[in-house]
Amino acid sequence: MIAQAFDYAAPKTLDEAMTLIAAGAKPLAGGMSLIPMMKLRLAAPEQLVDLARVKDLNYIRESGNQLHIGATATHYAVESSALVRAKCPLLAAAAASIGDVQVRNVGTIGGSVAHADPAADYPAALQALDAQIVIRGAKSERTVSAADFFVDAFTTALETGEIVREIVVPMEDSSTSYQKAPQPASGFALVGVAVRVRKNGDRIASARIGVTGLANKSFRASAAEKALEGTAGTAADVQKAAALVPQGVDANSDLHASADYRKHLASVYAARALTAALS
Amino acid sequence: MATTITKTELLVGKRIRRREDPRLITGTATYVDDIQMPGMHHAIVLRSPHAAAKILSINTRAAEGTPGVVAVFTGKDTKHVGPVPCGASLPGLRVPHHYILATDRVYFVGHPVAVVVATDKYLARDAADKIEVDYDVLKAVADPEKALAVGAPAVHPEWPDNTAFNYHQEGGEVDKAFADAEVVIKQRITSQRLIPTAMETRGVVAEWHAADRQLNLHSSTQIPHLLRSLVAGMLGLEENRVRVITPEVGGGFGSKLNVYAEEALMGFVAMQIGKPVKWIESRRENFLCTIQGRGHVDYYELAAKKDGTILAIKLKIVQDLGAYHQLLTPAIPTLSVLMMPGLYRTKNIRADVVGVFTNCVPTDAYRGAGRPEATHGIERMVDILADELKMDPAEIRLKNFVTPEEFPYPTATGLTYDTGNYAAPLEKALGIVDYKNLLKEQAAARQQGKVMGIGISTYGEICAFGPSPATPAGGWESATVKIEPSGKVTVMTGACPHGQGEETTFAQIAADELGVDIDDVLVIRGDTAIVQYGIGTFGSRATAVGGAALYFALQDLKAKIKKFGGMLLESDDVSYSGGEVICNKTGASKPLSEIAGATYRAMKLPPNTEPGLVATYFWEPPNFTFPFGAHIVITDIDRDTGQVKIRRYVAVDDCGNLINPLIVDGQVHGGVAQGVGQALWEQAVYDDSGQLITGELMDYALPRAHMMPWIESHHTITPTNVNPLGVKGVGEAGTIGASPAVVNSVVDALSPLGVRHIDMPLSPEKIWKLMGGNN
Amino acid sequence: MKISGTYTLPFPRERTFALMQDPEALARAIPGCEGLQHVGPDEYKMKMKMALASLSGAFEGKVRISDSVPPESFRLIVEGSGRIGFMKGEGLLTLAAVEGGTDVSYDGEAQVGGTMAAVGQRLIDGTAKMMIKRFFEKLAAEAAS
Amino acid sequence: MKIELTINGKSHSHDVEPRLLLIHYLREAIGLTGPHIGCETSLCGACTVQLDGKAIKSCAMFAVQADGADIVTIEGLAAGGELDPMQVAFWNEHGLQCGFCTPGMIMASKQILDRNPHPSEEEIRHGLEGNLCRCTGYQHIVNAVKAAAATAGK
Repeated sequence: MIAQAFDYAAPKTLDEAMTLIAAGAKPLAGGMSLIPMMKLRLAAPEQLVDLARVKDLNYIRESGNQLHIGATATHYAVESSALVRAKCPLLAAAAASIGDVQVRNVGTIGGSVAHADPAADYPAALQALDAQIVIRGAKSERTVSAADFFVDAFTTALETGEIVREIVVPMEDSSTSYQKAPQPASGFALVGVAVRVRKNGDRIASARIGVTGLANKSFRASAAEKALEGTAGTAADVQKAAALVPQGVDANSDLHASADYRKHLASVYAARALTAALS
Repeated sequence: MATTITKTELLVGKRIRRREDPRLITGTATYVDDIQMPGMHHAIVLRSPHAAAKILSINTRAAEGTPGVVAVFTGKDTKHVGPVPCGASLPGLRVPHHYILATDRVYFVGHPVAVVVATDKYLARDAADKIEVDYDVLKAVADPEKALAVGAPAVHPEWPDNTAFNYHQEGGEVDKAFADAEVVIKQRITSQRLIPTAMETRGVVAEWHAADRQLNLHSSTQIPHLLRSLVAGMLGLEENRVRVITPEVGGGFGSKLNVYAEEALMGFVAMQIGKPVKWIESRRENFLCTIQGRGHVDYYELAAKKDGTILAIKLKIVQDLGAYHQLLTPAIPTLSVLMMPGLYRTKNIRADVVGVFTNCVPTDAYRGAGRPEATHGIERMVDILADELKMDPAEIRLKNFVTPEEFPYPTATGLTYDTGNYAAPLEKALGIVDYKNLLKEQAAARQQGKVMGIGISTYGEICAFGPSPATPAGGWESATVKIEPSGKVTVMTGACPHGQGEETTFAQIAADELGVDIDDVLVIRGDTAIVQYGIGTFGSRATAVGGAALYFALQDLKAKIKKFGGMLLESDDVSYSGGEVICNKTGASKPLSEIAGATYRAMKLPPNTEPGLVATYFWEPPNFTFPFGAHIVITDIDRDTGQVKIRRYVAVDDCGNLINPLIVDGQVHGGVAQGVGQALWEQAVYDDSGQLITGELMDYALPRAHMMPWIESHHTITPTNVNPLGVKGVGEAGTIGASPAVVNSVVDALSPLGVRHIDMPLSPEKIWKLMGGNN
Repeated sequence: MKISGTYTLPFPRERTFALMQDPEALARAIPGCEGLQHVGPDEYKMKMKMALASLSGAFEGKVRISDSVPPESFRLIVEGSGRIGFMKGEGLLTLAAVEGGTDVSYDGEAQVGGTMAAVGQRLIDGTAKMMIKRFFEKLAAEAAS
Repeated sequence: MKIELTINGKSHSHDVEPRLLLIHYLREAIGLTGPHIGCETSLCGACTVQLDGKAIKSCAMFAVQADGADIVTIEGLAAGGELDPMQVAFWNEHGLQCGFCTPGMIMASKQILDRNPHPSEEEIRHGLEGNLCRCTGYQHIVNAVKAAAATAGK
């Protein structure tokens, strides 16, 4: 219940924050993952840099055909944003299924993405949305696709001294759905599937399926996407595609769900998400 | 919702809102962690990360040198403190010496090894990290059946068979019944270990007044007086020099019906440092070190006739005790044995219990304590029998019930059931769900490939613990009622309510009996310096035993009031009603306030008359009470995922008279939630090395609001004749009725697949596999 | 927890076997290992720093090799303990020559205790897999050396 | 570090260690023991308070993070002497037993109605996801939130 002592800074500008992070400080966003770990002393950073007061990090705005979400926008802000709900309901749905109300009021998109919990909700949606992660280093910025950002469990493309500054989501006219089987104790996804499909006439022109919880990292179920594209999206098409989602995946196993069951759930929830999106 | 009360109405039987709530809803109640004292220190207990290990050395030097640290104690400092007590006795029971801090060996993960005391809890926590303990890790055993196997690691080296006791009980002619049986069914049924998880963890504040040799112990407990007696013994203090004060208690469910190492340890620390000390259990410690419930592996055999008549039941219980006996650990499975006949007429019962040591935290009383395990088993077996005989589960129950004219009914396990009408709640529940049409609906649903189940449980339980000969520390309860000089009424109960609402129900009883406004009544509990000796709150006993004690104290008090009122009215022919003593001849009256005032001023008392208006009653119940009920659960199972959805939960409970139906409903709801929790989600899982892998709320799934079904709570009322209130007790009923109702429903849903039994918790994956998994 | 799998290393079987018994190569390959110190035949003391997301902790432990049947198989035991808990992994590694290298199959048990076991249940399987993967990747990288 | 914040309408200023949790600050420095500590993994919700109008778990935040914030705890609801309608609803509906989860439960329930004045039963249950109660089975709590919503609608 009591963290080890640490130094704390809450700079107002990103430059100040980046200087401290470059010097080894640990960035603190909402702290919904980090602080419980610190209380159990599983994490013991020597210095925290609180990003909450960095003004130009907390925003949700539209620019051209893209949605820009600052790293410290809370899950609640994303979930309740009229803009996100109208232009990218998938992201709002993923945000709304994270943890509980209190956690969503404090937890941030940047923190969650950077933490890369293999069972987090956002990554599935970001994969399906072909989102871009804007990474800020001490001196420069770079942009990485969601597909490349998530490397392994808790492992991302972030290098030492870098933070997630912004999430960029392309907005396009599509049908989406996020379906999740929550673990009953923690609410984390046993499996979560985000889908985005676009039809051209009566054919599926493009399909994107992002999966979380199944393996060590979120991923796009490319084989299933391909199987779906060009079809009419009938129930049979959906079933066929959904069956491909877990294929070849090295699925995780724990006391709440074996690897086999997780794979099965991935198919079931993929089918449900596709059906919901196509209906 | 609560009803509004007009003053002339009787309060017993009314849904009135609780009198304890104003402090709770405003956040102004005082729980143990809310206590602050000048000079108070803080203690952190260092615990073993291993389930079995020898302690080779403990180096506390660095911790002692940490700023703010005033002391570090280890097992060698506390060796002289008496062992953590086991209050249960069984023939041949092996009782390991349970030091309050480990000495040379640890026996379970979480075993206390050292205590750090500092001026600040943050500093104490820092210092605890600096203690170096060198362990020689040994092989552990966490599963009770594995512990019984030849060659298993010995939890206690002196008892290599890991057996703490063997207990046998038998009634009737079991062998003959089995020989005569037309049908015999057998089933292994487990009742998994559960973590009670009171929302408030345990906690203690101890203060030592050396000059007075007085130890004040503020502890979150269900049993203040027993705790006082036992801690005094452990610390070698005179019992009247220990005062236990129970502040607000944030739930117990049996987990605080105990005497824990930390309670004596904080007393020890306070005496050593001469300052108050506070210890508050973390949730992680609560999972590791507070008793757990259940932990049964049961082997049932049931003999019956083809017409469904149950002839005999055999049961072998393998009880996982954990590494030690806590207060009642070995007694819990014997309650399962008592409960074995359930509501059924069978006279032939045989039970064999083997109590097994494992390298886990001890099991002990958790909501229901032994009775849920038995009821779960019996209610499962009756369903399996029904399936075997192709009979309707409701019909087979109705056929075997003890009938109303058979009461008092002596059971094969030596109990005498007080009163009952077992068919009544079942028939009521069947009516509520419209059973006949429900069966048709189910048949139609199955035609459409849907997986729908109907589950019935008809439970009985043993409540109002209990007659003293059957209860380790006395089964009576006490009450004192004082009329203050102003006429206000103070009730002191030896029970120790902690959420059950007796500050309200007892005030209802007192207000009715004395004819006073409920606002004039104050109920006090939980301070051994104020309240007469009492037993405590557990086993659905507070109202059925403590309320009865209150009732008798009130009768004594009313006699005194009448006597004094008669003196003031100068009449021998008086009656007491509506808060007044009335002269039956003249109609003249004196209100209670005036009588009380006169009694205490004592100006006009005849010689040899004792002033004051106080009555104390210690009531010994002649028997337990035996509530019963019927729960019906309708489930729908997701074919794709195995997820169970409870569509409908109907509970018809008969707990005798209801003092406050609003509170009774609350007890039923909460009980059902814990039973549903066991059926569907909860399970303490240990790995082979004795690590609790559901070691935090991250992995131990408690029911949350969105997981619970709506509970339709109904009653039939069959008053008991054991106590004058006619109440039987309701604290555990919901828990006992729920788990078999849910499991029976799910098994029923899967019965077309040939499924006869599933062990709890009914995880979606388990059900998915039974439905064929990937095939 | 059971762990098993197969990883292909790009070396002939003899080289692979030798590499996996080489304390310096092991020290480079075991994730977080800060050095192995020889304490007995086929037994080494190990200092390890584990960092995974925000979880971090120092461990002290040992690495032991037993039942060696060169170049076919051996048993590897790795254990460590620290403030945040302890872990132990034990497994039989079997080497089979295949085209272009050696298949190393492992089959064993992993055990985790202490605080990190309490909160990390859902992560242990994944983490173990990740650490094994990193171990073999680092070994494979020895090709360059 | 020095922090300044408003708690239940009053300004407070303290010098605190960065690692001091907000819940410990409220309970020990300010003496507001209404918010409780029921776990260390921010899963029980007993410590829930309102920070700048949002329900948060005060055990999962350091006091320094709350510098400048406006906090309302359970004690702040009836500060004027009159109970908040949600408190009254919990009382009338028997929405509590041991009372330990109640302060957090009431704060979370208020958040539900702040954002959705007419929630369905499902929405209420969903809104209480972050709060554990081991006594009530939640049913009377759900009733309380419904009742408070109905009162507010009058």
